[in-house]
Amino acid sequence: MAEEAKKDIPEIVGFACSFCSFKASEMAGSLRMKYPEGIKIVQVPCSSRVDPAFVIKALFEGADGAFVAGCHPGDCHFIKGNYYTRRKIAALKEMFKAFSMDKKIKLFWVSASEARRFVEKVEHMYKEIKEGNNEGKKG
Amino acid sequence: MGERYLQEKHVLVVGGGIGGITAALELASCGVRVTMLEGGPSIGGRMIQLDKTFPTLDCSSCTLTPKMVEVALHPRIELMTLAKPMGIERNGKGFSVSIQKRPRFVDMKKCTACGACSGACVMKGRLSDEFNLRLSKRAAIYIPFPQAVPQKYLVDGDGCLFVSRGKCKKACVEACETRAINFDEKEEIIESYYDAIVLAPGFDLYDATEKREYGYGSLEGVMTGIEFERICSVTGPTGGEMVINGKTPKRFYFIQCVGSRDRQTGARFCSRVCCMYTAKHATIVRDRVKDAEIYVSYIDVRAYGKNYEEFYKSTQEGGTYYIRGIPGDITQGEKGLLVRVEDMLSGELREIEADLVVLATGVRPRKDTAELCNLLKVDRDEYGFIRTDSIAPSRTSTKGVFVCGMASGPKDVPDTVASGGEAASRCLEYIGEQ
Amino acid sequence: MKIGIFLCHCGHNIKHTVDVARVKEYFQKFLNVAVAEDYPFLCSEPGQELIRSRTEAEGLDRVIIAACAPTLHQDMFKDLVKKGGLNPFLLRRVSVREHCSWVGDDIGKNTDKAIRLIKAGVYGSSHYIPLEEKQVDVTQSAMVIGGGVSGLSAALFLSNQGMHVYLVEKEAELGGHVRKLRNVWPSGKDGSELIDEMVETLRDRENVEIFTSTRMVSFGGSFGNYEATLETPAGESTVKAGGVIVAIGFAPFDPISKPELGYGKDKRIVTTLELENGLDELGLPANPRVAVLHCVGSRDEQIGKPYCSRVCCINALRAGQTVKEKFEHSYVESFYMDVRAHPKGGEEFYEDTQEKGVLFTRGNVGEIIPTPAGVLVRGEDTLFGELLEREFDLAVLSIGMSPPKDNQYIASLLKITLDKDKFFLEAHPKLRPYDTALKGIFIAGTCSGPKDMEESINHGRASAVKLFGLLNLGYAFVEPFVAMVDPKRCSGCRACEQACVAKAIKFDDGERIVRVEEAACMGCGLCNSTCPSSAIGLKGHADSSINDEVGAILEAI
Amino acid sequence: MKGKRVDKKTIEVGLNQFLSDDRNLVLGFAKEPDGVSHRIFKNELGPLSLFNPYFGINGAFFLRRMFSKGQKLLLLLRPCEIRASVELVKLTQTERESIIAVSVDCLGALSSKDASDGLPDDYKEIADILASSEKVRPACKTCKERRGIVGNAGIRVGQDGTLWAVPYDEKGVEFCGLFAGDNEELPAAMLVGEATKTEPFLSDMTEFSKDFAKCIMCMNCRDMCPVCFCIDCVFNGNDYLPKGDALLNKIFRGGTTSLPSGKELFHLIRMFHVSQTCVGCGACEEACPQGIPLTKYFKGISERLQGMFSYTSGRNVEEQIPYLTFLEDELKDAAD
Repeated sequence: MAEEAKKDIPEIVGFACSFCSFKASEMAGSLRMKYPEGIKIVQVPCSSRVDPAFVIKALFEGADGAFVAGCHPGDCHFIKGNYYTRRKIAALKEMFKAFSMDKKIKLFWVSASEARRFVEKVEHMYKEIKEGNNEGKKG
Repeated sequence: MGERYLQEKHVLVVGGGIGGITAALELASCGVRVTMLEGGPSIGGRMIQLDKTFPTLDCSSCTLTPKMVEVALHPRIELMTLAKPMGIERNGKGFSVSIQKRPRFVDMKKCTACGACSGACVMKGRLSDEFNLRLSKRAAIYIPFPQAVPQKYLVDGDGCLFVSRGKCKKACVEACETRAINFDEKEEIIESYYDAIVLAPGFDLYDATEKREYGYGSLEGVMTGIEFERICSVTGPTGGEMVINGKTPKRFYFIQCVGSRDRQTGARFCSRVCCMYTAKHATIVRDRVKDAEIYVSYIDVRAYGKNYEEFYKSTQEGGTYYIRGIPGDITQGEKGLLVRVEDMLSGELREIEADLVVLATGVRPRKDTAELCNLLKVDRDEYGFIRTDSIAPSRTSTKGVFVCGMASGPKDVPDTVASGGEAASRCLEYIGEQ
Repeated sequence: MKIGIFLCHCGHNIKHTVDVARVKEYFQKFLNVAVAEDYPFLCSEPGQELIRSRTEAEGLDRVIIAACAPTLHQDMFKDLVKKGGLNPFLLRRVSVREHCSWVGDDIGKNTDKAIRLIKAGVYGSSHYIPLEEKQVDVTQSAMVIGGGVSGLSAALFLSNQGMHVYLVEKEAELGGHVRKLRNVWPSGKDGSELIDEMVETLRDRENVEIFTSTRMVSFGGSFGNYEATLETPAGESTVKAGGVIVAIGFAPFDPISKPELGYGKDKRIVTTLELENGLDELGLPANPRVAVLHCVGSRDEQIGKPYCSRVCCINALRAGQTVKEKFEHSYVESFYMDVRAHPKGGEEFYEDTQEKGVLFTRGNVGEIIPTPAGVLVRGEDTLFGELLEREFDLAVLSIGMSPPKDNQYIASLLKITLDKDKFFLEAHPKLRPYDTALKGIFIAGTCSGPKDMEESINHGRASAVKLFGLLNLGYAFVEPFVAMVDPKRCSGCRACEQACVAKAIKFDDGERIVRVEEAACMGCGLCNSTCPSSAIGLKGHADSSINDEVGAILEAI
Repeated sequence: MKGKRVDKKTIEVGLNQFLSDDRNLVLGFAKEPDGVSHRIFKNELGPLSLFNPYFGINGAFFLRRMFSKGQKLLLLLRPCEIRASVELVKLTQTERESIIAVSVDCLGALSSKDASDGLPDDYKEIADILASSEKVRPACKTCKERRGIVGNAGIRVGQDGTLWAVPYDEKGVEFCGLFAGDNEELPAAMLVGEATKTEPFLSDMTEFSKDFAKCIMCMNCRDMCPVCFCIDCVFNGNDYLPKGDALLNKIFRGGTTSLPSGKELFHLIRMFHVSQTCVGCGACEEACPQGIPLTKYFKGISERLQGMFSYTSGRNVEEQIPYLTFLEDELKDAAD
């Protein structure tokens, strides 16, 4: 939670697995789909590589939101990795819910061909956070 | 052991679908050199056209694309697209093959797949897209689908004004910054020797226009399963929106065994995949279209594979009505299509209105399988599938020629994968004997 | 550190929406950056030469290529930096095209984003370490557990390719269920002849060791070097194998667990196999009335067998034909839910059976009651919705396939997983149908789910090819991106070991820390995120690397 | 449920019999002239304090990396201490075989900071002192499990003041075998009953910042946490809390920061790390020199997160820590 004033452009950091979600984001590019430049993606081999600490750190170093994206449950290239991701990130979300910050963390399942879904998910998150930030400003 | 003698051996794999891909990768990982011929511009076969696969509903391109890329990058696999065997002669234990390679008109080394050419093409949006079963339009210079392997554009010779008529301003050439487009490319014939051949030509689907009573091709709202598959797909003509002719259908009618288990269509056999892909379609509809009415007509539901029965059950429980009986005909009614069917369970004749009728068309040998088999003197069965032995399921009547996948009879994906591996094993044994 | 940044215009594709000059200028002044260049097409020959020559001339120790998506041209770029004298794992790709220039239209914002993405590459790669594709020696031998048709097929292929094969069978005789079949559909061949032929070939091969009446008692090691202790009639024996094919088959469903069908209580209620192998001894009248029941022990949720057993419809059809062939004027009625005659030639066989006069009634049989006059079959005709009750001289049960008896035992020894029906679980139902999560351990044939003979042979051989492909060089390449333990920091809590899907982490009892079996590691990084102190890390994707990338994205330009 | 009726005397006799074996040890509380503290008894039982309202350190803390060489260690500790020891067993930080864990009914405790020398050791007096004191530890006020029903065996108190040794497994039976008498049915109601359910923890960042404003990042909370077992914590390195040059570098790159930096990061990441294993004992708060109400947060979050997987830390040694396993069919709405 940056000490500086809330920016107009939310910064969102996404962790995307190499085999599904990162591929989908690549495809979104190839299809020239547009999404806000505030969304930036870090490639990880598997969504299970994402240590919840990364997400916490991203948020406390100034990101307005962070998401973890992996293959749909059952489709993991590493066979079962995303089931572990699901447990950990669900728990992390629950933790942030206790601090009334659950909107800042999202978990997405996006398969390699779901470029459109990828864009829809991140755009929706972006909008939600932007609206939240604006409300915060007013209040 | 192993590597030393195998390195010199060279196997030809004909067909770049999941069967051929499996066989090629297994052979290559065992040290053999492989040349893969694909008649089309990209490998991936039928499976890459599918949106999701039963019974897990996982996305087919997620699982298949890495395999396709593996083929393209494998140091021991040479991939030739737009290529097919023209002449094959036995030469000792192996074969001398002449391969016809059609021009791509695009230098694969230079193309960056940026797509500028396609945007500039005067035929843009005017040619039917085969990958989407003509449900969408493309340009004359195009990439067959976003995940295509090789990731390179090509010129469709028939559609391109310059290639077919010699007259075009060639805006694509100007648009291409890497100067990858080369209209001087000519058809090539490549002669080569192979120690063994694996056939994986795949299959065609039954031509539903033959079944006049269903009005495919004349009635609006009657389509085949594979067309529906493209409609469902996020890479399809509607981007995955369930929209047909501008509207989202609410009443769906799926008919199984169209061109299977049907003597009139010349196919007594069961196509093995239609029951399950219909259940998959019904499930997808249930997920995406609220308050959809879904009917499925069937003779027997053949949910024989692992977790298939459970998938069928959950499709039924999800609110899909299964009607035992195959419709007699489909006509245009006032409020939609009228499907007339005798429900064998209740014995009554029913007329059901539907907005969309999907025909689960059965499997047929690929048209060019006959030509291929004649070249190789390989026997086929009464339907035209390649004849094999149930004890050695990939062995054909010609020594040194093996078959996998649907070419020897209908198979689902896991069975095709296993048959690809089996073909590779027989092939390795054969070339090891020499 | 000497960092080289190469920014590709990709013609107009990047240049149009990213101010490449500004990006270049920004990084020219950046700490540790020795080279910042832009070029129209880095993948073109002069572009390639630019990267190679500058890498070499400047002695760069990191190369950042900001161009298209990382998978495109990856091998080519790796090769280039290698030629320029840099470890290829110190190359970093930044996807400016797919993740920046193509997804936004505003040049100013895109340029900022490109700078951040490249900076993330610079920071992230600063934590890279030179890596090498390592080789590990693998034992060129295989253990095949189960001597049924699937296991025999696997053993035949592997031994033909020169691998040493240990074939382990718990029964005294090889051949499994196929040996008991007198008439294998569709060929009509004798099962025992088929098996004998396979077994003889194997016995003739010097590189095959067959252990019958043998049980595996312990199992350890990892991919390439597994070790098992076998309890053979001659005493304990230890074998070393590079990989294992589990082909322990199935257990026929025991109809006694459906007492309402009366099996075991009356001789006139038999299974299909008993009918085939002993039709003459059943003492049937001249024109017998025979009922054939499909789906006994399949598609039955009440007894916990919701799955279809895949082969019993054909078996049931065959039973009907067998009776019809012997007794032309018999009355044969088959009770079915769906006739799943899906194998090649199956549908024709079904039609044939109908033509021979076997009647098919769609119905659920609830019970079979033996009476002095015959066996009474009672149930519901699901086609007409009426109750049915008919008397027969014989009831034939087409029984399904249940999981093998030793499933739990083998699963816990090998640390592989069972599915919900207690068959073995495959790594992927479609593309890896005979793989497990463990490298070098395969599951072939019916132990992963019902299959017919042809499918079992396919499975046996296909898994054998895969195993051969892994072992045939005598060494295997280890992916460089594997987990690595810092022994000084490991607390030995074994959390990573519990979570590891590939079972690549082993606990060292003496040192009380974990160790990674690199050959078995898949490189997912789950262990790294599981370890609270990150004492186990994933090479190439270190915590510091990922955290710094995030930092770069968020910090001011 | 059955157990053996015991009293202080029989317990003493039984434990002394246990300690007569040279390799056997008892870890419990000792009543010393200066107050109550943990003590490991060898050979003979000293001034054992079975009950007391004292909490300084969680006793499981001493078990970290304790691997016996044939010794047997009998724990006579509070339920929260036994639960922490169970978690440490799951994490291989202590040996399962050599430990007999006996949880003793607990009425709650005062902080070591507030405890005077003369602490009572009779449960009635303890109840009185706790009822009259406002200084009952927050962890004890919100304790979820005070009953001695975890571990291998328990020492329970009946409403009439009777003491019961209750076995929960084979090792527990062995423990109860130290005492004479027959197994009898336990009274229906015991002195310490089930805790009432509390509302799920809810807070926000403003409250958090206020509460943690005084944090000096001494990391005592981590050091005294019984389940924060890592030999080398991630916060010792520069990855999460840069120090020295790394801090300067970060400031040059990113801009200014208030010091000590990364308070939220430290506490929230640690909170996640212990979210499934935290037993809510409040040892962290006990260790905090600044009086930060750590229990509220750590206990609140861990109960919330354990609840997602129907997990209770330390309840059962066979239960797997939720982050180390999964079910395919669960958390259907976890993804957005």
